[in-house]
Amino acid sequence: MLEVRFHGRGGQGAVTSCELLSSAIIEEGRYAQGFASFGPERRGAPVLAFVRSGQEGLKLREQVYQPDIVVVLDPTLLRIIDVTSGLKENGWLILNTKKVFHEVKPKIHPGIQLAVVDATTISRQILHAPIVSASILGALIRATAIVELKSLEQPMLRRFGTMLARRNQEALMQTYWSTAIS
Amino acid sequence: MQNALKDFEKFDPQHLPLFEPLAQGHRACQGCGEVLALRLAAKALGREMIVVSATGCMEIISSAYPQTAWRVPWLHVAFENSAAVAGGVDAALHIMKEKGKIARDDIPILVVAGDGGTADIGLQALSGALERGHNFIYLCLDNEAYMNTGIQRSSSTPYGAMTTTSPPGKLSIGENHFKKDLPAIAVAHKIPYVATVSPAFYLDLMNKVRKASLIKGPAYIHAFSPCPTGWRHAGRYAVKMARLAVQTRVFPLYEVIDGKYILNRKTPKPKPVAEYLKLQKRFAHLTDGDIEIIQEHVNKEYERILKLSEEVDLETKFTSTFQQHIDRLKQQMDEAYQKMREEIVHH
Amino acid sequence: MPEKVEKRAIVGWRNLVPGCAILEPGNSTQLLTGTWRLQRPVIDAELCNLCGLCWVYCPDMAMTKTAEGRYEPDLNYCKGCAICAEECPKNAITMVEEEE
Amino acid sequence: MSTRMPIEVSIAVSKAVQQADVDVIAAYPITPQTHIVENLSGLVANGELEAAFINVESEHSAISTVIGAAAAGASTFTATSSQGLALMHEILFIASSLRLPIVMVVANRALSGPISIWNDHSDIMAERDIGWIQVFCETGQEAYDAIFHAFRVVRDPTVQLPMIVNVDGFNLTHVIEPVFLFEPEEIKDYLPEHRQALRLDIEHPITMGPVGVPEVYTEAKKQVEEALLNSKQVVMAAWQEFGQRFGRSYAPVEAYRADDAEVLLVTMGVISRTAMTAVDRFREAGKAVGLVRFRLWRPFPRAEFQEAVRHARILAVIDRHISLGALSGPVCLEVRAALFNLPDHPQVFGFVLGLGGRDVTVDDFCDIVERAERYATAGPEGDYTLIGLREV
Repeated sequence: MLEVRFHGRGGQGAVTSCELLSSAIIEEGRYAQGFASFGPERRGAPVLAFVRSGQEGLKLREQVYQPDIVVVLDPTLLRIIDVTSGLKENGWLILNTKKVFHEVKPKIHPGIQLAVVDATTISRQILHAPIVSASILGALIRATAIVELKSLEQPMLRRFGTMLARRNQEALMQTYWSTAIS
Repeated sequence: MQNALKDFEKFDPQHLPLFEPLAQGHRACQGCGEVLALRLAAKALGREMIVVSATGCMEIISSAYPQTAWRVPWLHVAFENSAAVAGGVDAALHIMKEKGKIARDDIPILVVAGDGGTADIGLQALSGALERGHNFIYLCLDNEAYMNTGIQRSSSTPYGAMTTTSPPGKLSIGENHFKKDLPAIAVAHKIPYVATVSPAFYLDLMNKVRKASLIKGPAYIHAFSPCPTGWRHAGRYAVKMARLAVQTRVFPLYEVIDGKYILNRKTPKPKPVAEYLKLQKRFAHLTDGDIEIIQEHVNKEYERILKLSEEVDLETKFTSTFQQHIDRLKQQMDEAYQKMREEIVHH
Repeated sequence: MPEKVEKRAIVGWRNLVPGCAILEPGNSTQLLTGTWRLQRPVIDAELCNLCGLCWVYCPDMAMTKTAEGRYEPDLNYCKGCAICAEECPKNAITMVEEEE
Repeated sequence: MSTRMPIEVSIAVSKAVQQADVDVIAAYPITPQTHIVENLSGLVANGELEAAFINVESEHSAISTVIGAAAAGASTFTATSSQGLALMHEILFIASSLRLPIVMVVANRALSGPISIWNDHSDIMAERDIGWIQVFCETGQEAYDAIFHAFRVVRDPTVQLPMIVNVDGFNLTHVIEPVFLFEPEEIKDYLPEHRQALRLDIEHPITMGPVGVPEVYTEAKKQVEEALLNSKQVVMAAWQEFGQRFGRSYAPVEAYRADDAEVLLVTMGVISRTAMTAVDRFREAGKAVGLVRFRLWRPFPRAEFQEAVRHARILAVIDRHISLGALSGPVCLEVRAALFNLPDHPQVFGFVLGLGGRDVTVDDFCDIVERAERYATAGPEGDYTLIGLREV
């Protein structure tokens, strides 16, 4: 079993990331659950989304308490939330930030593996919008190989339509290659 | 004007339909004005219709198991939802016709509800159904209180009336609000047809129901429905009450077609409201001063409807004057042209 | 007739139509509401001009037209409300106490 | 062949409704039912579902509208949650009394107050007596399958009753997971055509919903109850055929490692999956713990339940609804009633948890099993136990 927690802000696409990732896992013939932490949060408020993968028909429907991977879509969340809370020893923190790896690394618990990417700038350049729901997954995949990159094609096509899916694919490739890893 | 009403054929008073959708043996009170209004409305629609009934007197008196007074398909669900139920029937007929599951969807749906089921508890469902534009005829049978439960006041109970929950007392005149203006609420939904009817004016009533059935979309008909039991007058006076209400301007008969008011029966010399009030014991406690207040209110309301319908008259007048003017101009031009031609020929 | 009604009403649950639907249209004619009547309308054929308003205004559909074209109350259903008498433009209808 | 798709459960549910040749859908938005009806309205708007989608002004009108449509002979669907279901309350009884084949999904959510948008079963537990067939689902696949099953059951001429498919709000409705979706031709033969003998029809004018005089009211109620009880046969036969055709089998009461279990957890809905992991833990530790779940809740599957728990020593019955002032949650009450007159019945202890979205964990179930064993020897701590309650 592998559990991923996404941190974002309402409207930023954490739930979309969760949808794309869980769908990609399922596309690969594996089992996954994708779900958000539902609440009255509106645009801008911190939100959580989860992906749990495991054997077919996984007998577990509780929330994710000890994720293997934490993905942070918005670096400003680091100031207000302990994003690594519950993160397993040796787990991954995937961070979208303009800062470079060495600026961030010292602030992170040494038992955590870190991947850093400036997905916002990449998305701005390619999508003309700071939407990182898909592009952040490039970093996640580079770091953890949780799914194959091509497994995201169909989910992105369904989610974004042909035009936007192509651009997101491009952003995804760019984040994949520009991710800095521990 | 509605296209559907272009060649409107009125009922022939000599040959009214004989078929009674509502059968003998119903259990309405002696001299019930409400069941008379319902009978006439149903008669106007005939054999081919579906009736959706709210809970109320008319439901109770016509459907006590194992007898039904209905010779047409009839459905009762609850008190406050008849408009929503009818909306479902309407939607079902159309989609099933479209999908080839049934042969016809041009069957009028008559929704029957009392004033409580319309003005109070059913107002939301009615508003929703009117807004959605369902094709039905909503007939509100207004007997101005909850008669089925024992004459409790509704928001359609008139000012000064005594009911079992608006009793006159040391501190009260009885019902101390003027009745809710339901036709105006229906009009505010911008539906194609709204009308008021009185069973005393039976041809007017039947013609309006027929019009409502011809027009596509929701129609709202507000029927004055004297209740000898609740209003405490002799049963024999039910039709007389229905007539007096119009003659005294208490209940003006009008239509609103596509938002345009038409006052069907002008009463330039109205009878005093006292003549209408004095026959009903529910108003027996009123003083001359109270009656004066009612008279003023009645005058004001009538004037309002009259004014609204005169605006239409003015518009019609303007249109016809304008047309005459154009016709005259045309004629002058024709004459001038003729003259020119003659001159050319002459040359 | 009232006996027949009673029998139908106490039908067992196994014989009930689903939803208690009543399949016989207008079977309320089994209910003879004329039994409610305290006074009955009597039409003076001499005065009657056959205008039919008594038929129009009867809330109980209890005024009928005979084969000869006259109006007559159907006493099976007439509840004796006297609207016909009140509305008759020729005053051709009088109400007579049932007891007399 | 069906396709395994990653899909949000609400969308899967709406796709099932689309494939069931429904005629009229009326709905009013309420969280967490919304995704189901949003998607259905989209299918209608795009011509992918030939149905009337009516945006009514309340849940009361939603159920009233589908009743009107069903009375006219249409195949109907609606969905709601929580307050919406409560607002429908009075009309729900009338729908079954009129014997109308309506299918409704309830995206289970707590009832106010205080207002809560999150999952529990208090909405549906307030509607136990409405005369509708009621089933619960544990996974997206089950929710998808349950829609076809429901349309199949209500269209059976011997049933003529409405049916509720309970899908836990958010915890199931909003989860993306793999679901095998049918091709239209695959499911076509499973679903009978919607044909209704008694309907509003000018050729055969009938009176529907007459006044139930004292001479007939009792018989009318008995008739609906008998239809509801008899519907179990149709419900089971339809599940059986589903299993034969598609390889996924369902039963009124389902067991997990329950055969030789001394302690049985009794659950319904999505938390049953989590309970399975707790059972696995106990089994690994060598303890005979099992799980029994209600799939069919109405009619109450008495015989199947009695059989399923016959050999157990202790039952720990889970309610996700607090029945204020009662002796326990409603599921536990009914379980006790079902066993009371049996000789040598197991001891029954009631537990309430997972109210208003409080997460239900594997640890909670382990705690419950341990408590139940303790209560069996030392006696319970009260009429029932509220799990996870903070005292101060």
